[in-house]
Amino acid sequence: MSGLYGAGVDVGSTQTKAIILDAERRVVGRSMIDTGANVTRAGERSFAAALAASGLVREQVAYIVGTGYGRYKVTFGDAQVTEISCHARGASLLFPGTRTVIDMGGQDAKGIKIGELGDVKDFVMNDKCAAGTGRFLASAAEALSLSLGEIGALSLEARNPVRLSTVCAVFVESDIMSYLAQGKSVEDILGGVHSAIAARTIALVRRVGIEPEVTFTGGVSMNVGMLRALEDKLQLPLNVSPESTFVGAIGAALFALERAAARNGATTEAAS
Amino acid sequence: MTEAVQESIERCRELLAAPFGDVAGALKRDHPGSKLVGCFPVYTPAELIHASGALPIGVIGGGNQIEIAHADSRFQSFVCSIVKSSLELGLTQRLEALDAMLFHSICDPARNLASVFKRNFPGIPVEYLHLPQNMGPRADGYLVAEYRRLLLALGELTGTPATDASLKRSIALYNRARGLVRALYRLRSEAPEKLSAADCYVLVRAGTLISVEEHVAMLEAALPALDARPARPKDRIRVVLEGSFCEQPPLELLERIEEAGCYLVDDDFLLGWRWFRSDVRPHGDPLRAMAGAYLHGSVYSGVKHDLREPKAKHLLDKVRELRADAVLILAAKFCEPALFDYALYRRALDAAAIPHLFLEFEEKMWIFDHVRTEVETFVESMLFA
Amino acid sequence: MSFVAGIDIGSKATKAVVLDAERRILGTGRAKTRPDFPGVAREALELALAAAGLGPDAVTYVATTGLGRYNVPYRDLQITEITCAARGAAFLFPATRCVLDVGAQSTRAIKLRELGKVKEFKSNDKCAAGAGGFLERAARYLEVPLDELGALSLQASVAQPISSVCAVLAESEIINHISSGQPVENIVRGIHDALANRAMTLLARVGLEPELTLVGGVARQAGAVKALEVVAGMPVNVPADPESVAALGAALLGLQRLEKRTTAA
Amino acid sequence: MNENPGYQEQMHLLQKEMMGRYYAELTAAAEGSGQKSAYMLVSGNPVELVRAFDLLPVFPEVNALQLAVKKQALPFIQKAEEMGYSIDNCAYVKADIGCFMNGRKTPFGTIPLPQLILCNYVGCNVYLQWFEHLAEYDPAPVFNLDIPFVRTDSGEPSAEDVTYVVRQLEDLVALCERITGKKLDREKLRRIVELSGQTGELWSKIKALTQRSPSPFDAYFDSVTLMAPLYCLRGTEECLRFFETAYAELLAKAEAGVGPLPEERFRVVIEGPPPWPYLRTFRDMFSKWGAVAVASTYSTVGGLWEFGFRHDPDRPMESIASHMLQWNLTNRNFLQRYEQIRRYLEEWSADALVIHSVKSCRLFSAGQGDMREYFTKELGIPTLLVESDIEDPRYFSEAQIRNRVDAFFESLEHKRAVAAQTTR
Ligand SMILES: Nc1ncnc2c1ncn2[C@@H]1O[C@H](COP(=O)(O)OP(=O)(O)O)[C@@H](O)[C@H]1O
Ligand SMILES: Nc1ncnc2c1ncn2[C@@H]1O[C@H](COP(=O)(O)OP(=O)(O)O)[C@@H](O)[C@H]1O
Ligand code: SF4
Ligand code: SF4
Ligand code: SF4
Repeated sequence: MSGLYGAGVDVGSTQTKAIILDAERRVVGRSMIDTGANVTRAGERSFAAALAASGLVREQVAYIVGTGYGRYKVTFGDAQVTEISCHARGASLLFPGTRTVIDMGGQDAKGIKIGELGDVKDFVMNDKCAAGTGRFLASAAEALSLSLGEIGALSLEARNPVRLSTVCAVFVESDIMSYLAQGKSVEDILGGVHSAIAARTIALVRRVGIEPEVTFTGGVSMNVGMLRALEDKLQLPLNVSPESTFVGAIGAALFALERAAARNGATTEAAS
Repeated sequence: MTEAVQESIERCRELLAAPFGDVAGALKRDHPGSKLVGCFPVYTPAELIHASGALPIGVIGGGNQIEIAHADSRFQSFVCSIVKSSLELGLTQRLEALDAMLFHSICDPARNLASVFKRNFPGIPVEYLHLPQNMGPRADGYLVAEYRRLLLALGELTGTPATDASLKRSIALYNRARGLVRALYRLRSEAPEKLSAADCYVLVRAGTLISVEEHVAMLEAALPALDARPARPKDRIRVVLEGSFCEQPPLELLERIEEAGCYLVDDDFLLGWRWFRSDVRPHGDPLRAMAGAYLHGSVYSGVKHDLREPKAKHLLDKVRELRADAVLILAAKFCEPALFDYALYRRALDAAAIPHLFLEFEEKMWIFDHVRTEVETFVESMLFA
Repeated sequence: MSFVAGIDIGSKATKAVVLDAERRILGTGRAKTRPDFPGVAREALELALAAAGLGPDAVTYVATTGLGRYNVPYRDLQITEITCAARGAAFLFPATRCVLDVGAQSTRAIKLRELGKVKEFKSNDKCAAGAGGFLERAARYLEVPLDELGALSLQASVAQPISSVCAVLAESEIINHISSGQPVENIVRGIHDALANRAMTLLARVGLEPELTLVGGVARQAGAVKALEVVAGMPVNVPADPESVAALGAALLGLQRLEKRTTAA
Repeated sequence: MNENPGYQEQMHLLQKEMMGRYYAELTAAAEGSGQKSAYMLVSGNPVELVRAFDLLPVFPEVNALQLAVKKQALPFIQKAEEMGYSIDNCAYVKADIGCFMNGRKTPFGTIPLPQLILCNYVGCNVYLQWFEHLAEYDPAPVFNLDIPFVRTDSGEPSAEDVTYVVRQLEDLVALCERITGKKLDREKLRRIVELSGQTGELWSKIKALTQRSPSPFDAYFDSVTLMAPLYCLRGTEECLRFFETAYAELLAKAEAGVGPLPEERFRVVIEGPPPWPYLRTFRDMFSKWGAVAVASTYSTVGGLWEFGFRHDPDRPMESIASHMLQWNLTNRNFLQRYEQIRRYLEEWSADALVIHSVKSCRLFSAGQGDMREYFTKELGIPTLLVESDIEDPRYFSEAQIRNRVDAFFESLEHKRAVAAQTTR
C-alpha cells in the first residue's frame, strides 16, 4: 500500500499550512500561505499548492484532515482534528523524544504534555488575549517598523532589556514609542519584549509541567530571539526545525494516514 | 537622636527588601534552638506561639521581590496575589527555615491554600485555626478549646509546652508591643507630618520579621524621637485607608498616595498584628483572657463577621474620631472579603456624605502613574471647592 | 487684562486652549505628542496664542494636564485630566452629570457633583479593547480613514456583533466578516457597539444619569455617539472640539486659582 | 434500547410539579399568605429545624441558580455591580442581591422577604458576607450559625466542635420560637429528621447506581434534578415519595442497561459547579463524545450521604450538627476533596477527571490547579480543566471550551486505539 498518501491542512489564524505525507511518513509536498480573509479559500489554495509541489493528483490523496482554528472551514477534508492533538503528533514525529510542546502561533500560545506515542497527556492554552502570542510580536515589530524576521536576532543584542509596562498588544506600541523617546536602544526594547512574552508563555506551559525534551512549534519558533529567551528562562535546549511552523499540518497528515489505513483495513476485512 | 530613628527606619526597610528566606534564616540563627512558626494573615494569637517557646514570623506574601513562576499553575488568574506568592515562596525553597505554618478561616482561597501547603510541603506541619464567626455566648468556650488545641500542637512542636506563667509573660510582652504600635498610630493621626505612612508601615512590619523583644526595644527608642521630629504640616487632606488587612500594598504605593496630596491618618495594614483595641487582660486564666479579647476587644475587619455592630458604623466612627476628610478603600485585587466590604462601606459613606475613593492594588505592582492620577483627581475634587 | 492657558499633554495629541478673564475661548492649538513634552506643550500653546491673535508671552497663568502634566517647567499648576475633563464638560454643558472620556488608551466614566466637580470615577486603561486605540486599529485593517469611521457606521442596516473580547484578536474575526461578505458599515457598527457596551459598564458603576457628555477624540465618531446613546438610553452631548475639553478644563481651573490669588492679595 | 424517548419522564414531571408548588408557596408568602420564611444556604443546611417551625425555607442560591438557567441573571448581576459589588465577587451573591433590591420578582415566582436570615456558615466564607449584607438591607433578625471547618485529616470534628454547634442550634431554636411564637415540637422534629434519614438513604442508593455500566443517569447533569428537592423539600413526605419514584425509575433503567446516551464511551468524574447559563451547550460537548459523568463533587455540596451519613431521629440535634460539620463537601478541606474524587475514580470506575473551574466560586476553584497537578502527576489520571462561571454568562466562551473538550477526548480515544493495537 505504498501508494497511500495523507494530507493535513492547518488553517491558522495567520498562516495556512498544508502537508502531504506518503505511507512512510515522508513529506512529499508542503505549502504555506497567508490565511488572509477567505478562510475556506486559504485551505483549498494551500492544499492545491502542496499537491502541485508533490506532483500528485487529488485522487491519490486517500484522506485529508483539517486542523487549526479554521478547521471547520476545510470543507473538502475528510475529518477535523484540533490543533492540540495535531501539534502533539507532529512534534513527536520530528522529535520522538518530545515530552512537552510549546506552540506559539499568531493568536494563541499552547503548552502540551505528550507521551511516548505522541498522545496528549495534558494541555493548556491562552487564546483570550493577544498578549503572549505572535500577534504581540507583530505589533512590536510594526511599532519599530521592522520585519518579523529581524526582531528576534536584534533582541539578542540587548544589553539591559527594558521592563514593559503593559502586556497589551495594542498598548505595547506606545510603550515602545516612549522607550524610544527615552533613548532606549531598539535592541534593549526588543530584549524586553521577548523576555516578557517568554516569561508569560513559560508561566502558562508550567501548568502542564515542563519535561524534557521540549519542542518549540508554531510560526514564532522561527523567531530566534524567542527561542533564546525561552531557553534562557527554562535552562533547557529546545527542539526546533525548519518544519516547526508545519508541525500542526504534519500531525494532521499523520492522522490522515492512520484513518486511511484503518479505512482500508476495514474495507479489506469487509471484502474478505 | 533623630538620626537614630532614621537608621532604624532604614534597617526596617532593608529587612523588608531582603529575601524572605534570608530574614527567616537570620531570625532562627539569632535564636538558636527555637522553632519558627509562619503566620499567614490576618490574625495570629502570637502569644500562644511565643509562650510555647517558638517564634512567630509573618508570611505575608512575596511583596514585589519575587516573580510568580510556579504558583500561578496552582491558583488561577482570579485569585489574589498573596495566596500565589506565599505558595511561590515555598515552591522556590524560601520557607525552609519554617517549622510550622499557621492559617485561619479568612476566605476560601486562603483556606484552600492551607491544604495546598500541606500537600506540597510535607516538611512543614500546617495548623488551621477556626476562629468563631458567631460572637454570641457560645463562642467563648469554643475558642478557649480551639486555643488549647493549638497549644497542644505547639507544645509537641517545641517540646516546651506553654504554662500559665509563660502565657502571662507573653501576653504582657505583646500588650506592650501592640501598645507601642497604637502609640505610633496616635502620633500619625495627631501629627501626620512627623511620620509618613510608609515609615510607620515599615516600623510595624518589622515586628512580623524580628522577635517581639527586639521590636519593643526598637519602638521604645523610636517613639520619642519621632515625636520630637521638627516638621511643618502640609496642606493635605486627612484620609482613613481601609481594605488592606491581608495582602499588603507595595511601599512605593503608600508614598505615591501621600505625595498625591493625602495624609493617611489611619489604615488597616498588618491588622492582625494590631488586633486589639486595648490590652489583653494580663491576669486570670490566660486562654480565657485571649478568647475574651478576641470576642470583645478586637478591631473590626473584613474577615471577622461580628453582627453586633455593622462594620460600616465602625468605619464612620473612626472617620469622625480622627477628623478625617475622606476614606480611601484600597483593596487587593481579587480579595473577595475586601471587595464585598466595599459595597457596604460605599453605601454608608454616601449616606454620611463622606467622600471616598476605591482603588485596587497588587503586591507586585510597580507602575503607579495610574493610581497617582486617580488619587490626585480625588484630592482635587475636594480642594477645588 | 490677563489670559490663561490650559495644556493637555495626551498620549497621542497635545492640545492647548487660551481663555480670557471672561472665560471666553480665544484660541486652541494642537500638536502631535512627542517625547519632548515641554517642547510640544510650547508648540501647542503658541498655536493657540496665534489663533487668539496674541503674542507668545501673553498668558499670565498656565495650567497643565494629561500624562505630561509634570513635565512642563513653566506651568503654574498641574491637574489630572479627569478633573479637567469634568470641569470642561460642565462648562460647555452645564447640566452634565456624567462625563465619558474615551481617549486612545483609556476610557473613563466620571460622575459629577455641582459646578463640574468630580464625585466619582472609574477608568479602564489596562486593556485596549475598550479604548480608542481599538478604533484606530480597526480603521487600519478595514482600510477606512479614521475620520470616516463614524459616519460609516451610521449607515449600518444591522450591527455585526464582535465576539472576541480582545481588540487584537477581534481583527481576524473582522477580517472573516469582510470575507463572508458582511458590509463594512455593519462591521464598524458592531465595533462601535462593543466599545459602547464596555463604556456602559463603567458608566453604570459610577451611576449613569443625564446629562451625559462624551469627550475625547472618539467623540468625533458619530457612530460611537449613536451606539452610546442606544446603550445609555439617553441623548449624548458632544462638544464641537471633544479632544480639547481637558485642556479647556485646565484653563478654567487655572483661571479660578488666579482669581482666588488676586482676591486674596 | 438506546432509543429512549421517555428518558426520566416520570421523575422530571414530578420534580417540575414539586418545585412549581414550592415556588408557588414562596410567591404566596411574598403576596401575604402569612407564611413566615427563613433565608438559608444550601451547604449542609439544617432545613429540618426550620421546617419544624413551619418556616418556609428560602435558598437564595437556588434562586440565583434558577435565574442563571433561565438566562435572567445578568441584569441583576449588573444592578449589583452598580451598587458597588465587584466584577470579581461571587455572581450568585450579585444575582441574588440585585434581585432582592429590585422587587424580588422572577420568571419562576416572587421571593418573599425573610422573617429570619439564617447564615449557616458551612465552609463558604462568602456566605458570611452575603447574609451580612442581606441583614443590612433588611430588618429581619440575622443569625450566624458558625460551623467550625474540618481541621483533622480524618474529617472528624472534636467534641468541642459538636457541643459548640449543638448549643448554637439551641440558641437558634429559641430565636425561631420568638419569631414564630411557637414552642419547638420535638416530636415533629423527630419525624422530619426521620424523613430526611430515609430520603438520604434513597439518595445514596441512587448514587450507587451510577457505579454500574452503563450508568443509568448522568451524575453531574442529571443529579441537578434531584438536588433541588433534596435541599428545598428535604424532610417532607412528598420529597420522600419523589425519591422513591426516582429510585424505582433509575433502578429500572440500570437493570435494563439503559443510560442517558445511546452509547457510554467514556466515564468521567466532574469536579466543580456547572455553568448554569450554558448547561445545555456544555452538556452537548460531552454527549458528543459519549462521555457520561458517573460521579460529581457538586452533587455533594448539600450532603455526603453516599459515604454513609444518615440523619438519626433519635439524636435530631446531634445528627443535624454532624451533617453540617462533617457530612458535606463544603466544610471539608481541599485534600479531603482530592480523596473524595480519588474514590469516585476508583469505586465508580471512571476513565478521566473533568474540572470545571468557575470564577465565582473560589470555595470550589481556588487551587484547582494544584488538584489537577495531583491527579495528572501523582495519579496519572487524564484531567481536563476548563474555565467559565457558575452564574455569570459573560465568562462562557463556547469556542474555546469546545476546543479543549474535543482535544481532550481526542487524546483519550487515541490512547484507546494505541492500547488496542498493543494488546492485539
Ligand atoms: N519568519 C518568521 N520569523 C519570526 N516570526 C515569524 C516568522 N514567520 C511567522 N512568524 C510568527 O508566527 C506567527 C504565525 O504563526 P502560526 O503558527 O502560523 O500561527 P497560526 O497557526 O495561528 O496562523 C506570526 O504571527 C508571526 O509572529
Ligand atoms: N479625526 C478623528 N476621527 C475619528 N476618531 C478620532 C479622530 N481623531 C482621534 N480619534 C479617536 O480618538 C482617539 C484619541 O483620542 P484622544 O482624546 O486624543 O486620546 P488621548 O487624549 O489619550 O491622546 C483615537 O484613538 C481615535 O480612536
Ligand atoms: S489587553 Fe490588549 S491584547 Fe489583551 S485582550 Fe485587551 S486588547 Fe487584547
Ligand atoms: S487577600 Fe483577601 S482573598 Fe487574598 S487571602 Fe487575603 S483575604 Fe483572602
Ligand atoms: S462562593 Fe461558591 S459556595 Fe460560596 S456563595 Fe459563591 S457560589 Fe456559593
